[in-house]
Amino acid sequence: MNERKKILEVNDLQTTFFTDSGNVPAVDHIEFHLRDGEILGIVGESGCGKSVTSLSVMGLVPSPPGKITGGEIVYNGRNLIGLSEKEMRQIRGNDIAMIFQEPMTSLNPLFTIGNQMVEAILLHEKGWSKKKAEVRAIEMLKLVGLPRADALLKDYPHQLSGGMRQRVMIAMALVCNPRILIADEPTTALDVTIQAQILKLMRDLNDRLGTAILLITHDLGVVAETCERVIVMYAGQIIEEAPTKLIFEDPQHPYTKGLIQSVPDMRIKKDRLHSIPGNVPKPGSVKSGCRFAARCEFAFDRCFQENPELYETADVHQTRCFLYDEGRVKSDGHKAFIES
Amino acid sequence: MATKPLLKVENLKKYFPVKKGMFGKTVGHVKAVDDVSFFVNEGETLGIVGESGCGKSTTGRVLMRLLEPTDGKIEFDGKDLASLSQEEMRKTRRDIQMVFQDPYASLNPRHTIGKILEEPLIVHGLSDPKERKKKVREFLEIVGLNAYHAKRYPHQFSGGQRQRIGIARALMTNPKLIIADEPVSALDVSIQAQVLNLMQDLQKEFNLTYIFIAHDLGVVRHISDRVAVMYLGKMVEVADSEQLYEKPLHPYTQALLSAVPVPDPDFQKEQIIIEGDIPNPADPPTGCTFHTRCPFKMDICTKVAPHLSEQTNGHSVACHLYTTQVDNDIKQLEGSL
Amino acid sequence: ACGGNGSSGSSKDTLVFGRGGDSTSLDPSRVTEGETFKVTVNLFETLLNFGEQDTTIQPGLAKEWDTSDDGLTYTFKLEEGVKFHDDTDFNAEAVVKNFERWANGNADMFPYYDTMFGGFKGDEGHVIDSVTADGDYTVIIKLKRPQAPFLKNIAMSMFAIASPTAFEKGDDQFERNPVGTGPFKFVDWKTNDSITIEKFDGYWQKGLPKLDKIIFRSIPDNSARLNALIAGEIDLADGINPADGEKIEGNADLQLIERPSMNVGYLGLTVTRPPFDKKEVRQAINHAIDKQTIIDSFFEGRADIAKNPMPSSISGYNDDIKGYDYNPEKAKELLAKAGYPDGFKMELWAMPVPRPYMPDGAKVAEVIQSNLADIGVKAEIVSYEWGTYLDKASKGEADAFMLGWTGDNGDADNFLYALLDEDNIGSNNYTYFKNAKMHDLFIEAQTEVDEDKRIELYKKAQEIIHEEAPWVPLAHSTPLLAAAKDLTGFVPHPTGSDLLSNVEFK
Amino acid sequence: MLNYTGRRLLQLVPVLLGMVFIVFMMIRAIPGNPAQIILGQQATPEAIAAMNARLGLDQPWYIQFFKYLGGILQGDLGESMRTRLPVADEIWPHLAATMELAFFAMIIAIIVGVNAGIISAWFQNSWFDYIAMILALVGVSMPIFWLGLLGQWAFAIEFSWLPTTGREQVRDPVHAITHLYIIDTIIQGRFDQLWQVIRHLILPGLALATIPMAIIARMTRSSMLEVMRSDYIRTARAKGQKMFWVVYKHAFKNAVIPVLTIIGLQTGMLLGGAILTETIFAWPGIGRYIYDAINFRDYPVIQSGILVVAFIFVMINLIVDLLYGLIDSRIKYD
Amino acid sequence: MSELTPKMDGIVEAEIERTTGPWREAWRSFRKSKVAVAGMIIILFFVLLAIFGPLIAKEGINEQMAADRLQPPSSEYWLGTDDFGRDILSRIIHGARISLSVGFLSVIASVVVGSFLGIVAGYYGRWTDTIISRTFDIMLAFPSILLAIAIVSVLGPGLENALIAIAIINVPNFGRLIRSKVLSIKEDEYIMAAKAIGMKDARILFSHILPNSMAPVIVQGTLAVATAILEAAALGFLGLGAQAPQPEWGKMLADSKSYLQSAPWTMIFPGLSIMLTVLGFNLMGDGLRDALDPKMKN
Ligand SMILES: Nc1ncnc2c1ncn2[C@@H]1O[C@H](COP(=O)(O)OP(=O)(O)OP(=O)(O)O)[C@@H](O)[C@H]1O
Ligand SMILES: Nc1ncnc2c1ncn2[C@@H]1O[C@H](COP(=O)(O)OP(=O)(O)OP(=O)(O)O)[C@@H](O)[C@H]1O
Ligand SMILES: [Mg+2]
Ligand SMILES: [Mg+2]
Repeated sequence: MNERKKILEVNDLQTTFFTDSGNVPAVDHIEFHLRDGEILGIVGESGCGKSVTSLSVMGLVPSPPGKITGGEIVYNGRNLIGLSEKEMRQIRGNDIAMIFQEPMTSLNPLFTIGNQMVEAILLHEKGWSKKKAEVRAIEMLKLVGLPRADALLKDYPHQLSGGMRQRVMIAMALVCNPRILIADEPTTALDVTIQAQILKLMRDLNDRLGTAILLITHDLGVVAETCERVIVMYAGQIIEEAPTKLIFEDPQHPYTKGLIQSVPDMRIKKDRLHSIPGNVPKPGSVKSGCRFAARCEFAFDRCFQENPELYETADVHQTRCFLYDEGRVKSDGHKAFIES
Repeated sequence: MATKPLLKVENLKKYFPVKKGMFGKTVGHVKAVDDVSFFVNEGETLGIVGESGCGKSTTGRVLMRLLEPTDGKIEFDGKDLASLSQEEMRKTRRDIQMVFQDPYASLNPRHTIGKILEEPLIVHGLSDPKERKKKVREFLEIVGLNAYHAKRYPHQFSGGQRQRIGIARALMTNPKLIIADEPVSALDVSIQAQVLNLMQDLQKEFNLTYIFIAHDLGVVRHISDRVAVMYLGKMVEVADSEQLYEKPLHPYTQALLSAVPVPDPDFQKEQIIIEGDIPNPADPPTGCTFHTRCPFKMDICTKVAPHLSEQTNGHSVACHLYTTQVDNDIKQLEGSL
Repeated sequence: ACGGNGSSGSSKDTLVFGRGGDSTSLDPSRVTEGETFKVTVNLFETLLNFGEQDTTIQPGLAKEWDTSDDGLTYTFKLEEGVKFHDDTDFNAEAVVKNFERWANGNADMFPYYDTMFGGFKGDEGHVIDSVTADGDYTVIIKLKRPQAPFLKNIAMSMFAIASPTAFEKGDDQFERNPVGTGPFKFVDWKTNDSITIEKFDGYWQKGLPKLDKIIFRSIPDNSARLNALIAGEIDLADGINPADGEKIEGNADLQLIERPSMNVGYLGLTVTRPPFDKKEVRQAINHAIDKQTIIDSFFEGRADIAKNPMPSSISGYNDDIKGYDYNPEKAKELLAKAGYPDGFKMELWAMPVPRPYMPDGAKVAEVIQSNLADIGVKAEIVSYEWGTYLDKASKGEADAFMLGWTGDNGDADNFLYALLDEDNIGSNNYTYFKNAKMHDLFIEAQTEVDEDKRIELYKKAQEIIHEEAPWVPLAHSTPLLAAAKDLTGFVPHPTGSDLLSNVEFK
Repeated sequence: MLNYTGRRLLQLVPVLLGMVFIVFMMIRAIPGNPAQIILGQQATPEAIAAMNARLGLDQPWYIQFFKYLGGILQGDLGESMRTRLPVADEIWPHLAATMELAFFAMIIAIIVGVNAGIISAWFQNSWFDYIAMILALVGVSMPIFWLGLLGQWAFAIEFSWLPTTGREQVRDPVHAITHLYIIDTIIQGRFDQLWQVIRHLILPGLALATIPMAIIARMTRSSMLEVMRSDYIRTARAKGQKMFWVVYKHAFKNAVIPVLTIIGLQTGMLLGGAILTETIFAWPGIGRYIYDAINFRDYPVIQSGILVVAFIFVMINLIVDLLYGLIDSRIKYD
Repeated sequence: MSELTPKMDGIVEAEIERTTGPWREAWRSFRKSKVAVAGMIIILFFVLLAIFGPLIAKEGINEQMAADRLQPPSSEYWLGTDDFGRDILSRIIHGARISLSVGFLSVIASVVVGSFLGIVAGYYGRWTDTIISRTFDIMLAFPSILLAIAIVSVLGPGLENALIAIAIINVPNFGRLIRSKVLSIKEDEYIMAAKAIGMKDARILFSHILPNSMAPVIVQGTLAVATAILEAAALGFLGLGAQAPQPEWGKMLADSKSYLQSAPWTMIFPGLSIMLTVLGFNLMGDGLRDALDPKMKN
């Protein structure tokens, strides 16, 4: 698996929102990579910077007030930061495509499905006729499992159900065979039965087309069922990264651990749920120390003073926690943690 | 666990007229709740699950007569709520309270927390201001906030905190029954767990009865003693939660359960992916409303709507697969043709 | 200014006359309002004309006329060879038909006929007994009783002779398609915008008119009208603010033209409303008002101080009367005598619209207000929109109101009787002033044919009016017009209806 | 849609009826007798009485009302008391004059306003945005009669660039066919006159356009800003679409509905509310026509004039509503 | 229940600076907008002028000095004199009081009446709604200036009547605004919550619906003050508003129209005063909208 080429590398990315009430480092020194054909998940609670990360990759951070303030995003050996808008447009849709959380609002309500799909095709297939583009659109709609694909081209988004719209979004994203598909919470707004359909579709497409998928979600269940590798974000930072299996079997960061235990399991009835006290902090609201320290039961002094780095605890496993600092000073917190 | 039903609902219906034209002619109905019957025992939690638009919230609201029921009987604590006058109903509401889904929309942004919590007391005639203030402080602490929060405004709290305030408000009048409409759906997982735990603690402490509406099957299983599954305004299955999750009978319930992603990469489940979307409730399919998506569809399903009938002890299901009366119904149908 | 008027060289045969409002009709007999006559005086002619700049009687369509000694029979000899614009002949029969048309109408149709000749056929007060043709070119008019200003009345532009073939088609048609014998004929009317008339080639007076075309344009706003003149879009502008007079005089491209004054602007005191029921109060007000300042500031000096209710140009004017002088002290004394040593409160009604006799009523009112304040009278300025103003004032609801009058035919009767006699309470006598002696004088004068005797009667009446002081006569203003420098031959007429046949561009 | 239009027209009936009634009662509450005013200071009481009789003003109000209503229902707008012409005949040239002016003004306002709004939203917080929006604010804060007079002074008098008043070169009048002079001159092939007509339109047109332009610019901007935040704009950009097309195709079409509403309302408002501009520029329009009629208590003209203006106003809004449906297929007319 | 409370406070406190109500919150974001503050300063300037100006204004407004007619601005008459020889600065200062009172009073009147009708229509619905809404439709179909003229014609010209006319023509705007706001708030979950605790209709109306529908009314109200001042000036210009010698700005403009070329200061300064005041209200209205209407916040 590791032999697969890294097609996207994000190094030390920082994206900041310059708002009236101060600067919000929504993405705070993030570092990760995506390999060809893999499904990488990003999980985290609301506001932790998942969407901003993905928008940064696409060069679509709303500006003002947002701005990429540091780092690099290397796609295919090319740093996307600093590319002109024109060069960036070539990449969007063609090399990296994206779908969004709200299928209800992600399609332009005033244009037909056909119009929007053809637009996407013609943008990158210069010289194609409209007819040809339409044929391709129908082909793609069939690929994502939509019945009556040709009739659908004349429909407006509101005539479709949520699940169908999300399929159209996927079809539209894949129309130019992108190498990477970024899916920002693609199923959150959907009912479970529909979510199951869409996730299955994405796995199938990943299999068949080899498109790498960056799947953003807050649902650990979705991660467990879909992703090969997971990044856990908290308050603008990556706090843990590992293959899916490892994250669930051996979560290292106290937050990841707490998160997994917080989820009520449908299979077994627990008397009481584990819960992480306190609130999810907004990025930038914790000025010093580990972002999670205030909620962490194992926190010790150092946690409140310094921000830990990502420590590599295993070949494929990284954690941002002093408990895994190689040169760590033994502490009560650590002991308690290890014992727990 | 007591077994006396606190709430008994029979043949409850709520149709929303679909209006058209200048004179608002009614051209049809959305059968948001269609002939639903169930009961809730004192001290237990009844979970209601179902996908979006299946009528969960409407059920909750009709029970409190925030929406007038189209038909049916709601027996609460020996009284038929459906037949009370507006004023009597208003007074009865102190015994039934609600917690809402959206922690951002359910608190008046222009009132302080203190005022929000005090209001139920004022409304129900607890008029000593001092005592009211005291009670507000007390309940703030009970739901895990601080007394000094009373002076603050909703926007100064996070979603989880607001939901606690919403719960505190529901508790102020010492209700017997709390209808919680998706109280944790809008919350982050780590916060959701806090609120669920809080609700369980409160149930024990105040001997509350809950109707817990949610679409997250995990959450429902966790909190409920019994679970009812709704589909398109109808109740398709009701059972003890153990029973329902271990041995779902209705094909829809089965599909639903299998569709829920489990946060365990090793867990191998049998996936039943049902095709298609939820039909339009204004124009539901004939017969069994689920037949358009059902993998086990039979001829009869398109023609006759199944009734909820008890299969095993306390486990009822509305599906022709389990109906002993199928034959009768078919006969009936043939007779009518 | 170049203003784009170089479009064609022929423009100099066309006069554009800018004015404040549009005509309501082009049948002069049917209306009372001046904007109509401005046009119709050029389309139609009357049996007799007024003098160029006065109201003396001159030949018109009738070249000669003759009055019987008893003043009851008038014989008119008509011009021959005159044609209407529709190429029909003008003759005695046409005149008779015109008179018949009017006499058979009613007050609604021919309001001026009603006022001037005392009603219609069959009415008690109807003065005209018969109008007959004697041959083709002689018309004989017989009266039931003498009417002193009869000839002047006949000369008023509302009694213009129209083509019978035209008005027999129906009044509605005729009002929009007037046919007369005048120097110009009607071409086009764009409501509220412009009326175009052009040279009538068959006009009977040789060499006239000099212009090819006249366009009457309505530009309601005074400043805008002046702007249009400066920009060269119009050649002649009516209703110039006195304030702009100096500026126009200073503009080398323009000329300022003064219209001879035949009007009066006054402050009426409603004698039925205390404290104006007291003569001393009315006299006090007369003394209190500084007419000179008013004239200097808001007529820019282009007006005469008024002491009588009519201008001096009108025969019968009593110049022996010494006007009330500006004397606040005396005014206070009079007030004290009347029992108001500390003054009183009153409403002062200010005219909401400019009129030639009162270019800016509101501003004059402000001066009067401050004059009155000096003698302890607190005046509150009130204004209604014009229609309401007239209506309410005529009902006697005003304490003191500003108003004025422009003479129709230059006869004293048209001022004194019309404005101050008890017969006209409820119409033009807004002060509700009543004086039996004066009434007798007026009635006598109306039928008195001897001009000298008439003059005496009116002089006496003015004495009474002066003493009783129902008005504060303020000013006889000189209305202003302005024109392009190269315009000549324009002779403004005191009645406000200007014949333009002699106008040309140099 | 036809059905819907029919129903909307039907719904207009009570509104227009209510309007007729209110106007009818209101103008009769205005003190002042029409006969007196029309006949002027010189009128005798007999003349006034005769005129009252002719105009039917001596009858009880409800008889007058039902007579008028009966006339309206038969398409008869009555006859002007003052000029004795059928209001229907008289009103059209005035309406045409105002329509020409209002449409001209609206076209300027739309072209400038919409684009300024779009560009301001596109480059939010840029200099262009700031300046355009400040200008727009100054625009809505301007007493237009003041602006009109200043404009007349500057452009017509000082620089002599434009004519001061009126609709046409008076010395070379347009032969009116439709009374919309732009059309008339084109029909007659008089392009020299067309040019003059347009020159005459510019000053009053600009004066009249100022406020709608400013309002449209502001509305477009805020509507665009809202749309620009939406998901489908992100989708369009994620496809790699050019910003220009994202803005002008995807965003504008979605932002246009509130702008259209404003355009409809403003057009309607200009049609009846341009009295001051019409006065200053001696524009023989409908606002001035009705205003004069109020001064003359010309009841039929006031009634029918307001009715016609209101009718056009609601029709414009109806058309705007129907346009919504063309733009947005989600809006269904049933 | 130990886990419910611990450690939370530190975070909570960090997030919440001070105890702030929604109004104060709005004020804070209002203060951040430069244009809005500029607008407020302009208004404040004129308000202070209206209150204290007459005390310091050099001369009375009605002192006529025939000798000093139409003087250009000078050290003696900063803004020159008008055709009565009155000091224009003094008149503008006094005029501020008139224009502002007309603006405020007419808007307050229309807000009160409009809110009442809007609430009744929105909350009770059915036939009351039909009647009220239809009446609003009818009023809105009138060209507003014509309606104002007609109303003033009925009542007679004058400042008070102009004020009433302006108030009347604005009623349907506020009525509709409130009605739609009430309709949408009625569906809000906290109204449902209020019903669920057994609250009576009247209380819901006054303690929940009314205060929450006020924000757009305040915004609209501020903007309407601007429009009202312009409308009053227009009526003054037509001679239907303030009466002589009241120094209403619109009337001053109309009175000095003929001096545009010979004495431009007589017309430029009143015009500028109108424009600035109206601009002030518009700026502030915009700022308020951003502050009070979170939907418009970026
Ligand atoms: N347009 C913006 N202006 C200011 N701050 C912003 C903006 N967009 C995002 N942020 C900030 O960036 C942080 C991260 O936002 P982001 O949308 O990436 O969260 P997320 O992880 O996608 O959350 P969710 O699960 O709710 O979608 C948020 O806390 C927010 O405060
Ligand atoms: N006031 C109403 N008028 C008309 N139809 C309504 C109304 N309220 C709800 N409905 C319809 O009734 C059906 C059931 O709605 P309800 O809100 O009860 O669903 P729900 O199960 O709570 O869904 P969700 O999970 O989305 O909250 C839906 O189809 C909805 O469109
Ligand atoms: Mg997100
Ligand atoms: Mg719900």
